[in-house]
Amino acid sequence: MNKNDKKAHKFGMVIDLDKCTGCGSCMVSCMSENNVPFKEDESNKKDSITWMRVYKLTNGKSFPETEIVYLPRPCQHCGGKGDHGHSPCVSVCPATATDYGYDTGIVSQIYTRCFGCRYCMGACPYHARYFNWWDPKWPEGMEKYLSPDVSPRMRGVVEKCSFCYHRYQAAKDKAYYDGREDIEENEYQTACTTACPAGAIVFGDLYNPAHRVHEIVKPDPHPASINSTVVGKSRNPNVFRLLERLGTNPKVYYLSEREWVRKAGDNYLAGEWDKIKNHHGSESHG
Amino acid sequence: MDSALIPEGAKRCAFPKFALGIAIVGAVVLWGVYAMGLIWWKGLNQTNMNDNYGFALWIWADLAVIAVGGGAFFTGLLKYIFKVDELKNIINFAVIIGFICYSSALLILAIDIGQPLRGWFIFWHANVHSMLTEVAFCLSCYFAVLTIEFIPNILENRQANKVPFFHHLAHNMHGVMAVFAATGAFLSFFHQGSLGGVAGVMYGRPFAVREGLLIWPWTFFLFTWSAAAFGPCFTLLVTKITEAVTGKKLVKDNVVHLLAKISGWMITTYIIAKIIDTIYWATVTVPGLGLDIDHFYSNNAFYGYWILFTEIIICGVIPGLLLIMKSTRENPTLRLLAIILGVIGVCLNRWVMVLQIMAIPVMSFDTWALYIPSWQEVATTVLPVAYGIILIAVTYRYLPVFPQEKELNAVQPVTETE
Amino acid sequence: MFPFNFEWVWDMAHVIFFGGFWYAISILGAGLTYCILKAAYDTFKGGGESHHHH
Amino acid sequence: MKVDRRSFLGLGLGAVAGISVSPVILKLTDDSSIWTQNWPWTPVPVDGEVSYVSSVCSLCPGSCGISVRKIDDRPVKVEGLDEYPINDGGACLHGISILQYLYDPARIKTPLKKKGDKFEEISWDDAVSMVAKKLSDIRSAKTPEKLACIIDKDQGSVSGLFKRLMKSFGSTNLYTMPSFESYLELTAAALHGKGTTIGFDLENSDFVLSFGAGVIEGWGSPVSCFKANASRKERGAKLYQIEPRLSNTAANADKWVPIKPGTEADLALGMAAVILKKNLFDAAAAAKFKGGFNKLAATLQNDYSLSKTSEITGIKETDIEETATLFAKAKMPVAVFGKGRGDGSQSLKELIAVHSLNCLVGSINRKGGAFIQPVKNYLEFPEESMDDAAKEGIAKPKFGQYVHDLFEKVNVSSQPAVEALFVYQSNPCYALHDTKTIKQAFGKIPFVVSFSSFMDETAGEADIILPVHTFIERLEDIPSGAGLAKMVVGLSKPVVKPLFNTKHPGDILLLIAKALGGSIGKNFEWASYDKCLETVAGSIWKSLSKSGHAILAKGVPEAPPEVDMTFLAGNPASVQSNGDGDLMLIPIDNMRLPSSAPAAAPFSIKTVSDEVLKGKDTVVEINPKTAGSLKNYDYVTLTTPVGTAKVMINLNDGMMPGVIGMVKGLGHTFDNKYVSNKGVNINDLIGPVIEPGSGVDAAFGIKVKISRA
Repeated sequence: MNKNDKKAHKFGMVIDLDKCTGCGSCMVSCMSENNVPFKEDESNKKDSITWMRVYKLTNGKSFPETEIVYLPRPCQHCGGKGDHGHSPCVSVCPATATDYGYDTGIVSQIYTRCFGCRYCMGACPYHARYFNWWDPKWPEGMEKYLSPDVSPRMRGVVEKCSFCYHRYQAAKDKAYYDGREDIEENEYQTACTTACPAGAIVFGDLYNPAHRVHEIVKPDPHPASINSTVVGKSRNPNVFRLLERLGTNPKVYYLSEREWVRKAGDNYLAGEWDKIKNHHGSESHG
Repeated sequence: MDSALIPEGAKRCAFPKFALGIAIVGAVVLWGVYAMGLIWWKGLNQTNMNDNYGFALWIWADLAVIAVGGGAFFTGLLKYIFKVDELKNIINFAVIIGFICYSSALLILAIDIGQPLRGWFIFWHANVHSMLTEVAFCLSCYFAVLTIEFIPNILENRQANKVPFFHHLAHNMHGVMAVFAATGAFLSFFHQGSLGGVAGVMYGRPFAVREGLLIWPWTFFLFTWSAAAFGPCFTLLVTKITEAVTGKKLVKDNVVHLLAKISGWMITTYIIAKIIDTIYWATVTVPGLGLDIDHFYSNNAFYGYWILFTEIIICGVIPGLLLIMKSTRENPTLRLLAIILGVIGVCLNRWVMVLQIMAIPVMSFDTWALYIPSWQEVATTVLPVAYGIILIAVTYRYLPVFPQEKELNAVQPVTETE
Repeated sequence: MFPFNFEWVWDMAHVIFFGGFWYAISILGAGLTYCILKAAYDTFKGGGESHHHH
Repeated sequence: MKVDRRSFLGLGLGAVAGISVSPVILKLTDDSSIWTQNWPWTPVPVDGEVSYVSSVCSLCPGSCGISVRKIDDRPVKVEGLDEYPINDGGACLHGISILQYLYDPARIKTPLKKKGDKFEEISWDDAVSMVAKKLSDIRSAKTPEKLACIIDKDQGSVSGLFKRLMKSFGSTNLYTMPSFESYLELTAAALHGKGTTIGFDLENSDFVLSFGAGVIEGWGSPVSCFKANASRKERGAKLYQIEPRLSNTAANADKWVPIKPGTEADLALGMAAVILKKNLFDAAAAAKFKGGFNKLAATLQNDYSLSKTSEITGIKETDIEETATLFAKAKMPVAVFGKGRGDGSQSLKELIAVHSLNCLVGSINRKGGAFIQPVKNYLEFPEESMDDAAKEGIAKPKFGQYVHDLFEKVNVSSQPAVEALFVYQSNPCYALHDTKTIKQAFGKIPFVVSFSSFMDETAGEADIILPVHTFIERLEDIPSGAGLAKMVVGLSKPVVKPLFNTKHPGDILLLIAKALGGSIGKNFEWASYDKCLETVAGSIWKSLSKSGHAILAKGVPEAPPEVDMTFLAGNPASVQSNGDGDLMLIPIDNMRLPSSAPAAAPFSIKTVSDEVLKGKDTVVEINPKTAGSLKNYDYVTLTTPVGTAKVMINLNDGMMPGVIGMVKGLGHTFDNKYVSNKGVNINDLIGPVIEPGSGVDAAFGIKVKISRA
């Protein structure tokens, strides 16, 4: 589908870090929805498959000035420089095993195509991609709870968050069956969004002004003035993206009223933040 | 007992001695093969790689052997295209080294990928925008070229050459070698460059990313250039080692000096470009992404500024200068020092462009990831080295690799080892 | 790799990339074929062991 | 033809060449890759008809509604049930992991009998008759009080049936494991009279003053609390968190007030003193306080001046004064108590002191405050018929009020104080303080019967195991509690046919009663548990079966309850910790790790931070200042009067200096490699501290020595 297609969506997410409690529901809902395996020791977080991973951030101050915040990190579904669909991972995959959906903005992963070179993992600064170092194994009988909507991955391939793409397909199928042209906002919601007990995750179409995600993010359709590769910067001063300056153009936004949290979203040279922060999000073109 | 196979007029050690040497190195090969079997059977969990360190020791070894194997294409280019005729005396050996390096690289790739049986998808489902695709295509094709370049030398074996067809084939292949060499140079330019591109296009990784020309980041050109510059150093180094082991002089000094001189100029020009690239990256690219270069060099004891200094100054500027100056170039000790430093330098560069990239956190709340390879990784990385030693020993013993050998060793018989 | 693979698009990138690739393959193939045929011809003609070194 | 070396070589080469040009290689290449895409050892889930079943989760007292997605007969996903009155669509990680409990490798698949150190499988008939025989023997010996029973909670029909069996049998020795609800009822009983409980209207309160309550870490009804907390921003409500460490709740709060461990009661009393002194209390309400309010007020001004309170608690005077003032001046303030999840050991003095703040500022039965109402007994069991043995038995006194009293009694008696013990769905051998002495007591009980779904630490100590269905395999009424402002009974339904040879706990009791016969048998004359529930649920059954839940109470209760200050007016002493170490070890409740039965699911364990669990080691939190030269992930040995443990340390600036925090919920020892043999059970290190005046185990921590290991 062409990116200029009127029916094209740009699915994205905004996560309210002030509401997030770090409870882990999103992680488990994701694992359960997407048949993510588990193994005896999952305490080495560098080989533990968590499509949705909740990071703990601290402000680095000592007792009792310490603050912490939790930051859930799904795949950021980057649009790549200029939002043209050349995500850091998609552009490097040699076997076209990960692809950018111009009609959804979703970065897909084709497990049967992937041959496990892991170049995409190196290219992703968010560690959103996971490799199946082991054969997935479930205790005897437990494989009965696996969902047929998502195929379990074999050893030796890369996997990652798909924004629960199968839910989009199901919603589209239903809309088609009902004779509707398009799906409603609430028909397609990711498993982490629906599970979050704090309601901290809002998911929807960043192209659709009626969707809550658009209302909160208010994405700027024009390239940022200081860095033309950055598109879709939020015009909400409390909203930021991770490593926005790299030009990866993630579709996952974060919201926080705390300045140190927003600052932690990207890298800044000494003194730079103070110049940028007031500027942040204010590059409105109306 | 194998005297019928040994080139006419060449002196070789006794077969049992040779066999013993092969057996010792062969044991190392078996160790590597065992590790390889484990990895294929049980999967990449046999390594210490992880989701932060998706690229590790093997990819470094891969990049390093391809870089040092660059001596083959560059020497071929000089010999067949630029008609530097003296190099005919070392070209066979350069080709064999290249063959070892590239076959090792392909083997490593076959171990490294999670689904070896699907490795061919890189060709079949090629994504032409990926640097790795370009690497795979050019690498495989160039390996074919190396094989083609190697065949005539094999066919010149005393027994093989008795078969008329083989004799004619070798002769004819020599005849059109320039075409193959040109193709090889073309392919090498792209796959060496693309290996550099692999790092340079990772715009999510500020340590790796570079600006560039059209679709090619500067690392593309730097890699090609450095392979051409340091590859001959490796050819010379292996020649030197072979000479030391066999106790014979195999290549005349004028040939060595010529190749060293060319290498020296290539290194010097390369290192100037590399310094400019580093300065631009450190002062423009990285600050533009909100990072100070201290970020990349000051977290832990291992990845410090020493690595940058060693790569560029000690193993770049110094060998370059040593090799372009006649006095130091023609001093055997200093020349040897220079080529050793050069080889270390290019290997270090490849290390930095693979492992350091993976180690450095990008998100402000992420942490450094350090990694120590598992024994299986070490064994499979040592495997190509052992295999290379065996192949060199066998080819040296049975093939007329060094055209000047007979002439240089005509006077009195020398004590030989394998 | 081939136009019948479904990833194939007739765009500039594919034309340049695979143009280069198939060109290189053709040269190598043609060169090798020439050498083999010529060697077979030479053998058949019976030049044989006569000119040993070149 | 003679095959010489040359022709052999030729043949070989020819064969290789032949195979190379034939399609064999291509075909093999293609087939091998297709094989990797369909490895037979990588499961392929079977597709089928999708359906959804609504039920209620009873993993914790939260009692959330759940929706289970099924493919044909297979449940594949659990999610929160939309519009359910408690959780409205949200779900916690444990609830989402329910299916891992269903297929847990530690599930007990059939009745078991202990033989030596091992269990052997037996039939249900044999198991029930063995239990009945033992029980008959106890009755014949005229010592019915020597049958004791431990159940997980006080409310609901299954608990009702256990109580009924014990009463019919003639034993008063029925105990419930400590739970937040039990503490709420104790607190309410002390201040407002027996038979009442407390709910907190968090979603409407504009100022929540939490004394260590892990409002977003599993306290109360977790999902409901998450929701109330998340709406804080929109409502402009404040949360002040008082506790020694920067918990997730403290981090999320508007203000974190670090406090010396174990001085929460003193702080609450100090704040009460401020409120009284500044005349910020609800005078009309206070006028009706009974039990020596004036005496209490005088004591407070004397013993809990700002400077004294500050000294005891380590909190600055200005912070105490400011927080107390903000609380008292808020429109709808509420003070909440129960450290962590609220189900660990708690000091009754502390709970009463904190709740007194609610009473003082008039937040009782007011929107956004604390709701005091009678415990709703919605089940109507028919009157038991009691034979003489039963009547005699229930006239005998109970060993004690709390479950730790039972084990104390067993351990101190030379003759078996308990002949037989029933343990239903609880894990005292893991969850009570000083597990060594608990296990010792189990060893002294001749006949232990476990009603468990999982082979946990306690089931492992049993002589007979009567395995029960997991809750998604059975019908049961699930009453809410745990400090929810509304009272809801949910209906847990069999979402899936029982996987193993297990039974409904209610049906097992029916079988045992039938086997015992007599008046006991008569008291259990239902055809099945399901029928029993339908009968006893009486008035609410229709609502339960139709909508899956029944609301017993919601909104602000009308009648203001009495307030009796007797307990505090007696000026009870505060609980002190045991030991002589320099540092204080305190337990940490972590949302991702259940601290009692059942243990965490593999998914939950997977989410646990590597700052909590690293490999097989517990990681304890310690302030860098306290750690001195120790580095992150260094090993240390912790030594308390109760036990020692080797752990790793995590340098954590959010931990008060001088305090070491250790997570609860690790260190299981049963047979499930995904969950067990990971870290240390903190209950192996902490012993009970019995609070004078209340008799509860009120240990808030223990003194500990630390040394490099």
